[in-house]
Amino acid sequence: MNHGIGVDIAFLLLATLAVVTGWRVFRTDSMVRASFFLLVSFIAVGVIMILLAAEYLGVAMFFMMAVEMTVMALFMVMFMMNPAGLNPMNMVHQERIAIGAGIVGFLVLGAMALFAVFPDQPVSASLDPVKSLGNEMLGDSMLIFESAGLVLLTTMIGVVVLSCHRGRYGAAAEGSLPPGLEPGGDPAGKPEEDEEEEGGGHHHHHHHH
Amino acid sequence: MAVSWLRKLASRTQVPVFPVLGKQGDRALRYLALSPEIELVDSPRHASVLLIAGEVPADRFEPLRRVHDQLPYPFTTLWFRSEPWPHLENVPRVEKLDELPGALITAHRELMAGQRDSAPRILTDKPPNPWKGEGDFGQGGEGMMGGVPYGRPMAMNMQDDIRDGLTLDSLTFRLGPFFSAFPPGMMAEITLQGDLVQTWSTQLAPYPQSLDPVFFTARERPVPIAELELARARHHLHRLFQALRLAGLENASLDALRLAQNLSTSSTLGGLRRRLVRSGFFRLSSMEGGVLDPEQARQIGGPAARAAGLDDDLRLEDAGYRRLRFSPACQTHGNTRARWQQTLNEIDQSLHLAQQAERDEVYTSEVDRIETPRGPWSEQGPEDASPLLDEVLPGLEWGEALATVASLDVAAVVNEGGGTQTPDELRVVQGGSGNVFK
Amino acid sequence: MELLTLLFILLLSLGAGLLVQWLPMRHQPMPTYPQRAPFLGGGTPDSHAWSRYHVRYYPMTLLLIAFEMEMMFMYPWAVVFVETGMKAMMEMGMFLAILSVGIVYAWREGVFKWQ
Amino acid sequence: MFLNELLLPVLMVTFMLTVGAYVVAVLDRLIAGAFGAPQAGSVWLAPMARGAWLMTQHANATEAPDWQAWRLAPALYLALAAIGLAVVPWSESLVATDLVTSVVLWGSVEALATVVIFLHGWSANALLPLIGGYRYVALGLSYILISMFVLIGVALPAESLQFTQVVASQEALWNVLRQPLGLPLFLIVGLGMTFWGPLNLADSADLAGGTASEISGPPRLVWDVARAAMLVAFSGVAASAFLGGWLGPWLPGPLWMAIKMLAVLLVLLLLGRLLPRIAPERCVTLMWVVLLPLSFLDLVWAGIGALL
Repeated sequence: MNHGIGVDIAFLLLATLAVVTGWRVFRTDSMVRASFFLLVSFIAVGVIMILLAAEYLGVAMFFMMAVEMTVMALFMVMFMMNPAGLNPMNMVHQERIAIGAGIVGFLVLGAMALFAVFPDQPVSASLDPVKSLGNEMLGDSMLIFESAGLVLLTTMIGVVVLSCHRGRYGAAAEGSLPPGLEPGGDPAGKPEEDEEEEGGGHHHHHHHH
Repeated sequence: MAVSWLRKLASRTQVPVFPVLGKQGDRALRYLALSPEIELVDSPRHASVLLIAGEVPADRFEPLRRVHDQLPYPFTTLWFRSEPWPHLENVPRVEKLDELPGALITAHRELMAGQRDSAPRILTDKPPNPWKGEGDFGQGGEGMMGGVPYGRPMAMNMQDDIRDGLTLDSLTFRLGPFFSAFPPGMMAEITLQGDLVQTWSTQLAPYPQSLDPVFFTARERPVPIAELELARARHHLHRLFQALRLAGLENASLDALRLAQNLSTSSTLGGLRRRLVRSGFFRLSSMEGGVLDPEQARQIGGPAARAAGLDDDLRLEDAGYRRLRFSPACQTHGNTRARWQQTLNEIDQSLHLAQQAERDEVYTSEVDRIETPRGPWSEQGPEDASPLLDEVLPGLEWGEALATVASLDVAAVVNEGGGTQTPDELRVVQGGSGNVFK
Repeated sequence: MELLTLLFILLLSLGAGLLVQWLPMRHQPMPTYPQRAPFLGGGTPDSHAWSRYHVRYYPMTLLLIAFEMEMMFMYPWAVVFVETGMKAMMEMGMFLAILSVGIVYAWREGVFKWQ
Repeated sequence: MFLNELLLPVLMVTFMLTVGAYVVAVLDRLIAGAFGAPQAGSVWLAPMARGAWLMTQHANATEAPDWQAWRLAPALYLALAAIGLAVVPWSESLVATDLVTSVVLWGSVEALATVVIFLHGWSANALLPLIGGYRYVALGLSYILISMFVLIGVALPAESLQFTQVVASQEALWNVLRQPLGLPLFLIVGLGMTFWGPLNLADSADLAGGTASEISGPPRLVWDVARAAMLVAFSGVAASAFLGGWLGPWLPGPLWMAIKMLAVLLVLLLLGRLLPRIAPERCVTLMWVVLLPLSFLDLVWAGIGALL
């Protein structure tokens, strides 16, 4: 392997960037910032992948992660209290387990990097990684590829079923009651509040029906 | 050196003006829209001059102070037909409409040249709530959601959503009375869930609008139908101008305004209508919202009611109109689209009626019961219908809600016609080449 | 080398964008609190705007992630398409057909509407 | 080497960025004037004067913005436009960065633009920008698939993900004729990326300027310039992907490229002036239910065309 010192410097800088932004994810109070710090971290890793001559996978990483982190930010904001971190909070939970898992993970990966024997088969410069990826997909891995399609279809249907409130047959939750707190018990939820909602909730409905 | 060069260049830009509309200030707005050196902006952050056009009632002083202080440094103010506040020193006041653009340009140039100081801030510089940073880094309030971090409470309302029942935060705020997409003077308290209107309560009704003097004359003695119908068409075109601006069709909106300005019995709507249909105004814009039921339609009256299928029109009772074989055209759906189609049809109809009436010299016969462009005027003039918005808008997406507001002519009509036009304006209107608008 | 050039362009334009903002703003005092209040046509908000915002199109975003994942397979496929010929066409046709089912289903369930 | 591979590309992109943004401003004013907007003074001077005014105006602040993100977003948007311009080839050899996967890189610029525009709306911590930002995400996540289909369509005959190869593959017939659905679909993507005209959901009039409603002064200048620059970058990509880039008789390659970019710009700006803003809800439905199947069709068409 021969490469310039520039590549080494770039690798070090990018690796630092990836680690630092990854650390910032847990040190910021804002969900949106946390998501996009993670995005920066991924982008840095993507550039490292390009440096490793995986040109397609690296650029695909930018692409995928940009979309995915946007969606993650949307959902984080939707479902977390205090999404912008206007009030201080602790972004770290179960610290002991996390620290333990982190150390173990680092040791395992570090050991792999240090002690594993990597094959020494320099690829010829004329090899086009994108092309070989395509050939792989249309050759030996075709079955995997097609089953990925099926898995993704399942994902899509699962997503729709779980998240879509208003289906073609009307509201999904219509007529349904929350399950009881004990088997066979009354539906959960406070009955007093339910009565209030009868008035309050329907009040709105009158307006737009 | 460099700075003065920059400022010299800056003084030659189109003057960005944020208009604050007082009573009858919309006339000035329309005049400025066609002035080449003025750019009307929607946000005070984008403005260099704050124009207070028309008299602002005392109950809107507080919002006016807030907007005044929201213009970034440097800025200046100009008062058109309204009394400047005494504590603002050397504030120019303009009376004549045709001098307004010039005055705005001068104000901006002087501001850029440093001949005029930026307007002083009126409100005291303190956060909305007293607050001191409490977090580890000086941020935040108390606990996860408590306190007033950075001076404001956090959004935490926990109301079930009206569409899918998710319990997320709703945002409550008061919008207006100086929001460009609202009828002048209107203010509403709105609760949003996401970009969906959850509740809407109109708190300040829009200013009563003045109609063309011919409508007031028509309540005293018979008037030529041609004149009446042209004034009607002009009124509708002015509303169309606002709506098209909101819909992002700036050029078409100016066309509507120009058509209104040069309206005569030989004008036709064909070109503008074709342009709107071809641009996809009826298909792409927010058009489905704001469906009025018959009761609501009766409440508001006028073209909005006819767009909802009611064929009430006081012109039917007038002998003059019967001679012209007038019959009202209606739409059925009663939504925003139907209202604009109705409006276009009525403009068209008015132009045809005006043409016929001019040829045959037809006069109105009824004086007690006339149909104004805003609705029927029998015993009482059309009254403020803005509370209707509270019922119509909840459940609509934000853009749809605002398109609905633009399509409904809710403002009341002022009861006397005499004082609505100053002699100066009449001069402008009658003065041939200075034929600006009525 | 291309990467380095790209990085240079990125840093330069980013730097220029920040510099144009920063240079004139160095000496500007912080605007007053009334100026900093959000513009609502003279109205006032009850709370901060940052909140658990109800994203009305959230099922669509989830669907997009699944679909986009699949689209990433298509770039390498496009490169070898002409070489492989009919086989590639059939394979991708099958793949896309499977996923179109997902889209059609989602459409029928009204995913592309504001919830 | 340093001169050729570093300085020249950087200069080229910077030049295109500034000149391009200026040309966009002038063209838009000319078009507005042609459609009857009242105009005074010199069209050529107007963008400069406006820029100068924005430089003299102070920057606004809100009560508790996300400062870093708020100031970074316009600059990042500009940087994305610059990266977009960097992958546009001006001739066989004259291209700032000729990455092997430049088509995918452009795709990620589109995806990252969504991030940046959302961030711009979010970070002001004010209601109207916030709605603008969220609206834009709905649009941004919808057009991205269309863009992917269409660009994969042009990659098929080129057998490469490189814009230079894509242009070279159009030697016999431009893609605009070979794949007739491609360019119209891609133009819609362009309007979306720059939230221009009918797809201006982010900075719309009903939000008093949307994500830009709380900014003033220099940040607004950068935001406006970045938007114009993004239009230029997009038109460069569209010209290379569909109009045969530098290919053309008589004139030198770069000149052809400039002419084609201008043509695309003109069409975009015209569309911006002629069409009303689409309702956000309808926009999402339109993208997924009408335009996505059309882009599907475009890809199938491109595939069959490439095999024949």
